[in-house]
Amino acid sequence: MVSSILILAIGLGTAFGLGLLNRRRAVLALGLTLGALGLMAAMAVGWLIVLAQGAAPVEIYTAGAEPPFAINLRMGLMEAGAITLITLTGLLAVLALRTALTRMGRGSMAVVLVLIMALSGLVMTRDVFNLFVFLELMAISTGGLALLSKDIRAIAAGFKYLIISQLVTILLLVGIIFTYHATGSLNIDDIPETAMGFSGLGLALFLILIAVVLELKPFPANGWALDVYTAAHPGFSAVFSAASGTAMLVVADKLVKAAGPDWFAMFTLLGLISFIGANIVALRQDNDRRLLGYSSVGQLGLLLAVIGQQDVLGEGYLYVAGGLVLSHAVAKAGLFWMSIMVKARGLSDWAAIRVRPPLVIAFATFLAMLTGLPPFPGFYAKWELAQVLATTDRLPILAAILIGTLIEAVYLFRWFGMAMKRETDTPLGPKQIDCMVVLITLAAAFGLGALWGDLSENGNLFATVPMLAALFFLALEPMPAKLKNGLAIMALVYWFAAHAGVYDPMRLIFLLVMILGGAVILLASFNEDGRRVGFYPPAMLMYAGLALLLEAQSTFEFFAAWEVMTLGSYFLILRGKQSEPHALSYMIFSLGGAFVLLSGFALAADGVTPFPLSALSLVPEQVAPWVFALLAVGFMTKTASVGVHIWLPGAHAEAETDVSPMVSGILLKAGLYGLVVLLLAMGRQSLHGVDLVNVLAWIGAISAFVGAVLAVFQEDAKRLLAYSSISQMGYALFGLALMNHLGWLLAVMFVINHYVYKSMLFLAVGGVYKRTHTKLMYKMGGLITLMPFTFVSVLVGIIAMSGVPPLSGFGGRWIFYNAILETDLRLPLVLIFMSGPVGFLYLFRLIHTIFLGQLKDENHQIKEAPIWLLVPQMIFVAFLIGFAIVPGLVLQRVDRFLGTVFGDQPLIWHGRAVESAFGNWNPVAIMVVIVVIFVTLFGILIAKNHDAVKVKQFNIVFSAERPYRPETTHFAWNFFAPYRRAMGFMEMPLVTRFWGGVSEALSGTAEFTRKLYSGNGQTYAVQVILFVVTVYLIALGGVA
Amino acid sequence: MAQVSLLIGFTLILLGLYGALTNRDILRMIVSFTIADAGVNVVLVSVGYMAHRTAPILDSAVPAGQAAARIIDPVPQVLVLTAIVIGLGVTALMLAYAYRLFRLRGSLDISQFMDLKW
Amino acid sequence: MKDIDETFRKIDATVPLREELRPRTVTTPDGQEITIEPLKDYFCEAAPKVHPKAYFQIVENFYNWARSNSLWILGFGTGCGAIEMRPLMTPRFDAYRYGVQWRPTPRQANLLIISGYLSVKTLKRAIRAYEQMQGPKYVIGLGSCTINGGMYWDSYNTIKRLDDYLPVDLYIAGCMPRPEALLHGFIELKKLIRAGKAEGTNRYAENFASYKAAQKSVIKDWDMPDYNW
Amino acid sequence: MSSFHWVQIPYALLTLFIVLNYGLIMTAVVQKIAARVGGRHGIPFWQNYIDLVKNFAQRSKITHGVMFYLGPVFRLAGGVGLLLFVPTIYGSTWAQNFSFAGDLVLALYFVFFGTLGMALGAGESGHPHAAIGVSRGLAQVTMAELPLALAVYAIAVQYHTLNITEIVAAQQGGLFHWTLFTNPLATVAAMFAFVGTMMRPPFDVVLAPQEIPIGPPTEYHSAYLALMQTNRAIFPVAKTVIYMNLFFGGASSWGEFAIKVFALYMVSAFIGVVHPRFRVEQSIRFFMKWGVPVGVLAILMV
Amino acid sequence: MIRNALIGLMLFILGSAFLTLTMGFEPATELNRTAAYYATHAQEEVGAQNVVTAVLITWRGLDTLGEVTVLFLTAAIVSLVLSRSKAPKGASGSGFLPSGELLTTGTKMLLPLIALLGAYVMANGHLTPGGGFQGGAILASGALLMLLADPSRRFGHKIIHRVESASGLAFVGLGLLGMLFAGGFLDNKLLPLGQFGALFSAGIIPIVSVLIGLKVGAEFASILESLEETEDA
Repeated sequence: MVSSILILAIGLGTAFGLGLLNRRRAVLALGLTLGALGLMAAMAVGWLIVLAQGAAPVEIYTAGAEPPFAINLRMGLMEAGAITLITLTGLLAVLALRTALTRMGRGSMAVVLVLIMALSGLVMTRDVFNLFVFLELMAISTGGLALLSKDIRAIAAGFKYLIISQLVTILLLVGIIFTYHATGSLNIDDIPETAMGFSGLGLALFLILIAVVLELKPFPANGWALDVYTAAHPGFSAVFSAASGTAMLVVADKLVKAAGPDWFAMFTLLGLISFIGANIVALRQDNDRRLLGYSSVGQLGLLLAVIGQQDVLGEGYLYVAGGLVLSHAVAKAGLFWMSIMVKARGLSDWAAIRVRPPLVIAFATFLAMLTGLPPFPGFYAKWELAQVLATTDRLPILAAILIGTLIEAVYLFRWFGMAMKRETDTPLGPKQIDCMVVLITLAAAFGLGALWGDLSENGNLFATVPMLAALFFLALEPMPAKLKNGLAIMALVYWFAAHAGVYDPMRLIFLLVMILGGAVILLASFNEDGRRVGFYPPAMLMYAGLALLLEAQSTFEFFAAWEVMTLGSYFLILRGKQSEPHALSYMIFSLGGAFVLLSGFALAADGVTPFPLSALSLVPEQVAPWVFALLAVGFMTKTASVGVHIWLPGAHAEAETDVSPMVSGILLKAGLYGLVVLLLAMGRQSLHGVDLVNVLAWIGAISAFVGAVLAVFQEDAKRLLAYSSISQMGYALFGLALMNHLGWLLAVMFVINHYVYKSMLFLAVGGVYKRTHTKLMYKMGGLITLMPFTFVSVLVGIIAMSGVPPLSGFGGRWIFYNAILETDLRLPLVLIFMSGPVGFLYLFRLIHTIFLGQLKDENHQIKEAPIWLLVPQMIFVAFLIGFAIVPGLVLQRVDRFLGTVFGDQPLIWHGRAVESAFGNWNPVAIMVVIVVIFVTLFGILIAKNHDAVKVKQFNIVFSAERPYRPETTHFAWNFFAPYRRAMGFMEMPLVTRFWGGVSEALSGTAEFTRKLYSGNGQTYAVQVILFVVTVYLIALGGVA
Repeated sequence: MAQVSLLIGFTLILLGLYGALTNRDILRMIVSFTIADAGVNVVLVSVGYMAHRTAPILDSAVPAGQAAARIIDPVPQVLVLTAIVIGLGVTALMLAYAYRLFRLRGSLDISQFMDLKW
Repeated sequence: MKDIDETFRKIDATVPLREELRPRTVTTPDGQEITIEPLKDYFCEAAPKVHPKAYFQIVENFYNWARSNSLWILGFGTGCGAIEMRPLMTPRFDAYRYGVQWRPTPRQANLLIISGYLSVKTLKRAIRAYEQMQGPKYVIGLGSCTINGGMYWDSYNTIKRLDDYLPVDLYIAGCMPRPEALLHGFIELKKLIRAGKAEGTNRYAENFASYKAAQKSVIKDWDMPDYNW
Repeated sequence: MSSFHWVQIPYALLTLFIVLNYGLIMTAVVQKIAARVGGRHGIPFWQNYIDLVKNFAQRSKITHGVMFYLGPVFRLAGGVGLLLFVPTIYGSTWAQNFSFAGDLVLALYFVFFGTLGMALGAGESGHPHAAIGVSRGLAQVTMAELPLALAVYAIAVQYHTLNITEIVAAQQGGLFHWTLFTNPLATVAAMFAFVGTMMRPPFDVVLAPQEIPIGPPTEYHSAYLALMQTNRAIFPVAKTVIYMNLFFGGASSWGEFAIKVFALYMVSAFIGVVHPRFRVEQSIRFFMKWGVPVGVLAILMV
Repeated sequence: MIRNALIGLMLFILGSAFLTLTMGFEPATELNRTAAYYATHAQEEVGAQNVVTAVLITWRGLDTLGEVTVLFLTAAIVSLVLSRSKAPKGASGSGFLPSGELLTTGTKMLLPLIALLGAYVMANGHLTPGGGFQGGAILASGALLMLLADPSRRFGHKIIHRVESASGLAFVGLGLLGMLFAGGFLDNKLLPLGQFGALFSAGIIPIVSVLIGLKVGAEFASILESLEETEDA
């Protein structure tokens, strides 16, 4: 390999050489610049490849002398990676900046080259003073490049930056000279072996380190950096964030390594403060670039914290830090470059990118990358980090990191929501090259994801069939929707067929519901024409997550699948018309839940990788309850148990017609599956004498009741169904928490039944929505004659759901009664009992206000729902009836399986009838008796009243008056007014208020805190000094 | 002796910083920073100072053989050279910016340039 | 015979159809414009039919016996006579023992008692209530006002002879008749029913056109379908 | 567990016949008693038969649609089904009906079958009053049924079975073996539910005859109404049978059956004639304040 | 006021940190190993009398290259910063009165001397105090003098930039040649060390010094020129 100093020499030489060109040959100069950067990048990549294959790090000596007497450089794996990143960022940045650069002339190009050169030098050099020189080069060129922007405010920003540079310089130089005095050398590697004792070494090192930290723009001493982000040309901001940040991180790393582990704590603390603080402030930001700036600050803080944690990260340090750095750098650079094309600065102005689907994909990818979602490097890194932190009992740090990430996700995904859902006046200003730059970055993102997955010892998401299938659908986007739908169904059916044979009955049930069930729901998607861009990739991503979830053997696989599923479903939900805020809250709660899961898994694994799910049972006693609690909370976020349920109604109600059943009927089961896995492995756990399973039972019961009561008061049909899901999941949770055979059988019944009737009802309501264009029930009414099939499916659905014999819901209730008789949990039962009849209320309201009552003027000519929406509904109806008659076909196998788990066999199957210790249930007999009675009576009535005159809707007894308008005659709004008067106190939005308070508090803090950034450069300088002094005092206290 | 010059250097730094942080006029800030820079340079040189020794030039006064015992530490001097030049560069740059800012607003009050905030 | 002196009427001309009954154009959810004709789309247009008796006379007799012993009165007081009906529910008169009950809805009632004078305004409601009852149904005119207008015979706004507008099975004279008279009336009606002579329902259907003509001649603001099912 | 034999069909029809007549007469008698309390003579005790015949004999009828037809069918099928899923006479070979098909849980949930159908039929009529009545009825029943559910749980735990026959068997052997005495709390709780769901004052605002002309069935007439009247005779008896079986020792003969059902029925009638009406929210609060706590006590004390 | 007091307080704390440093400081009595190495090896390895220059240009040559680059950058950026407010050609300086006779004549007299001094300082960097930077600065002072004498004067942009670029390239090139033919980047032994104490000795140091001097001079000149060409000049 050629000497890596050539990288510097090329950069510098080209920068100098540009001056020889004619002033007007700007294009040639640009070409040269690109060429030089390309060459530098090529060398860096070469080094990276060589070093990645295990070559030893190379020392480069200058001046023919050995260190510490002459300056030397080092090229190791970390350096090679960083330089590759820096030079490639530079290369793409020059492409992105091409117009500005040609406008400003060759001088500006030279500055860019010097900047990239300086950053590479920063990364490689092993000499403190040389470091200082490169740092100054970086600072000056940064100050200069801020000018590339057409924004005149950039000048002030550049000046502010220079002021701070001066402060940093002063601190750094004082630190350097005293370090030199103490160690007798300027070489970094000599610092640890302090030859000459000097009491001030610690302080000197402090000054150096704090100077480096200041260059990493720590919150809250970073107003200057934000101004640069806001005003600079985004092409340059990308470099500022991605390349400069990376270089400074490498610097911080090598310095702190030299300074010794005593300083790790300071780095961690400052990093975490920066991470959380910057992210909180970003919550109130509405300028896209400033937002990205805050995010950069936050990410750098995170990495600073990771650097501070290298003592425990050990060998995985490079993997973790690298994953996070690359995720940050690639994503941030990509976003900054995208912002070149977006011409207005509001967050919602990013709506302009919607005209270009590849850009939307890129946007989504970058956000997912920043938030550490799979399949990108940050995900693997965060997993590793969590494992290590949990193993070493650094849980507060883990918690801080996760909270920070969550806050970051809040504003990033809010932004994405705005971009997807709002409108803007400013059109996109796309240039081919700008697009190309972004797409190259996008490719890099996926490439890195694959690479990191490959390096992971836990398995590569890109190597899994479902994941690839989902990505394949990304490539299929230009195809017509019907074709894609067919392929999607085939894929799901294939996956089902391939795995049905090998799963145990419990997983088989979930496979049946999630995969085959998914295929059935997808039938409804045949209804859509056109290309339906943006539907199939997220849908298949979600299904991929579900498929992988069932496949998962280790905690990592499980968690990865969980995140994939969350991501896919978020994009799906966001497709709904009004779903922007709801998709966001879905995402926040899901991520929050996922992070809780992550902590739980990390706590459980105790450093073992990969940690098999089955080993959860072996978790030592003192941590087991905590693991259990964390995992349970995580799963319950998905099942929307009360307390963390507020995301569900909006998310499910505002989703598209065929998405609602997917997210409600299928996705909620993922949480149940998690609980099943958890309870199977860990069983009962108690914490401080409280049986956690009983707590689950209480939560389940409260969810069941609260969900049902709230559903009663909804006016929006889909919201009603959504609240009902909360209730139903509460039942299932309660069943699981009973921890006996029948309780679990009940849960399984609920898994199947809830999938069927909730999907069916959502499709039915969706069909009605398609025709009436409203979800408000009181605006419908009297649709029974116009939409008879839909009516039938709703009727069957609500009979099944309310548990009235003879349909399958009754089976659930029967098992429920038998299950509760074996338990000591009596009080939560009261709530469960209460919610049964309440369920009846909202179900009746659903069918009554939509299909019965008065037909409205404008609905007189609407048609039955589209055939493709009806097909799955009719399949469900047939299934419900079949399942009601022969539940044994499905249940018997699960029953036997549960027998092996619990070691008992409370149900005895006599042919089609079932007998328990308490009672008996003969579905066939029930069905026959009821049908016979029913048919007989119907026959009598028909015989008598077949000649009845069919009257119309206003032919009603109306106190000797007649109705005027259907609207005033349809009793539908506030249908259960009496119930509301009695039970209205349940509507008090305590939970909403709580979470609202949390978000208010955060946003208030953000609003208050961002006032720190007064815009005055001098104030910023004061803040920097204040920061230094505060850290000094704290460090002093720490030492003392 | 060394302590005295160190103290002078530090005092200059603090004075410079105080000036830079309290004066709102941009030019005064730049001047203050120059003072602080000078202080830093004084500190640098002071650290290299050794009593009863001579400049690190190996002429007839200091034969190469006795150099190690006769000359003061050359490294801080090297560093200060570099630092001076860099300080000069930054000062020039700040001045140029100051000029542009003045052209922008017709004022050199730093609190006039607060368009970017929050 | 003109029941109401036209000269007393304030409005000569035919009153235009009420706004809510006029055809209106609405936009469907899909954006189409459709026309709604309330009288056609919201009300059944069928005319009443004459219902035959049971095929076997004995069955019809049995039915009539049951009908006569299960007189369900529509609780609808049109005039001052309504006050005389209340005592029928009290221990003193206790009409329940004769199988007479009050029902709140015309659908379930089969006996309409016009309790006294009937203003034109109330007539409309009475007609609607009567038409919404299911046959066989019976009408009793209570008090002289229903027979010849009674003390309101020259009123500009009350009808004089109920029989012109509704098929009355039985009048109970008096001003007002006492509850005992009412009880007697019920017994007489029972006799009629048992004899198969209380066929007012079919009479109304047979002479539907003339009944309607009479009704419309006094009710100028006719704002309902011809037959209120 | 017994299974099905064809002979059970005529047996069941016989039971049905007995219960229907008993129900028709008993409701009339109860009404008559209520009239006597008010100093009236009251209806003849065969009045219900006449009304039934008259309604069947109506000549003209209207319909609002399919569910309008199905509503009464659901209603009556619910009543008949409930009766047939519960063993009527303890120890009798032929009055066991089809109780092998399910147990107490089936009976409890089948109660809603008729309610649902009725509500749907009433809804189809498009009448706002029907909907209001349904709304009130459903709202009230959510709380009124709760004490029963709790009481049932309590006695299921007590007797360790959900099989009605076994529960009755456990109560044999004298007055003091009845659940009434072995588990008074559960019985009291259940009686709250019983009174609350019998559609009598103070819990009959659902029907509010003049305000929302008798609520849900306001549009029903002729044979539709006749079916519902039939149900009116069968359903309360069937329901009372359940209470009788669960809490009052069941009946081992038709005589005992007649007396116990009548006595139980009279409880609600008696409360009805001396209490004014509750509004729906009042009755919900009433049950929350009195019925549910007793029920909770019952399940905690078992 | 509070703000100033706060700043004072903070600087006080910072000062106390500095005080800690000062108090803990003990001047070295022996050269530390790095300095000792330089002192003992300056002669045979570099062949320069001036140890500071020896360190500056060889052992810490990369710093020096960076340093030159700093100036280069500053020059480039100053010209970028000021290019937007550049006065039209010939317009700047017109607002000033013509310089006095004394200044003009003095300039004419002094310029050759200044240039000579600059060249001397540059070329003798390895022997006496001085070197490329100092020499370059002296050269630039000549340029300043010229500008003072005749504010409307323009230098040849092209020449300045060419000199700047060429010397910079040559510097980098020398460094690379060192990698090819000697021990590493900017290795001094690319050329023979020559006689210790002679003008043409000490390897590439004199050449680098001259290059630095030219470059620094050109850069300073360029900065001065940019400043001078603004509208307000």
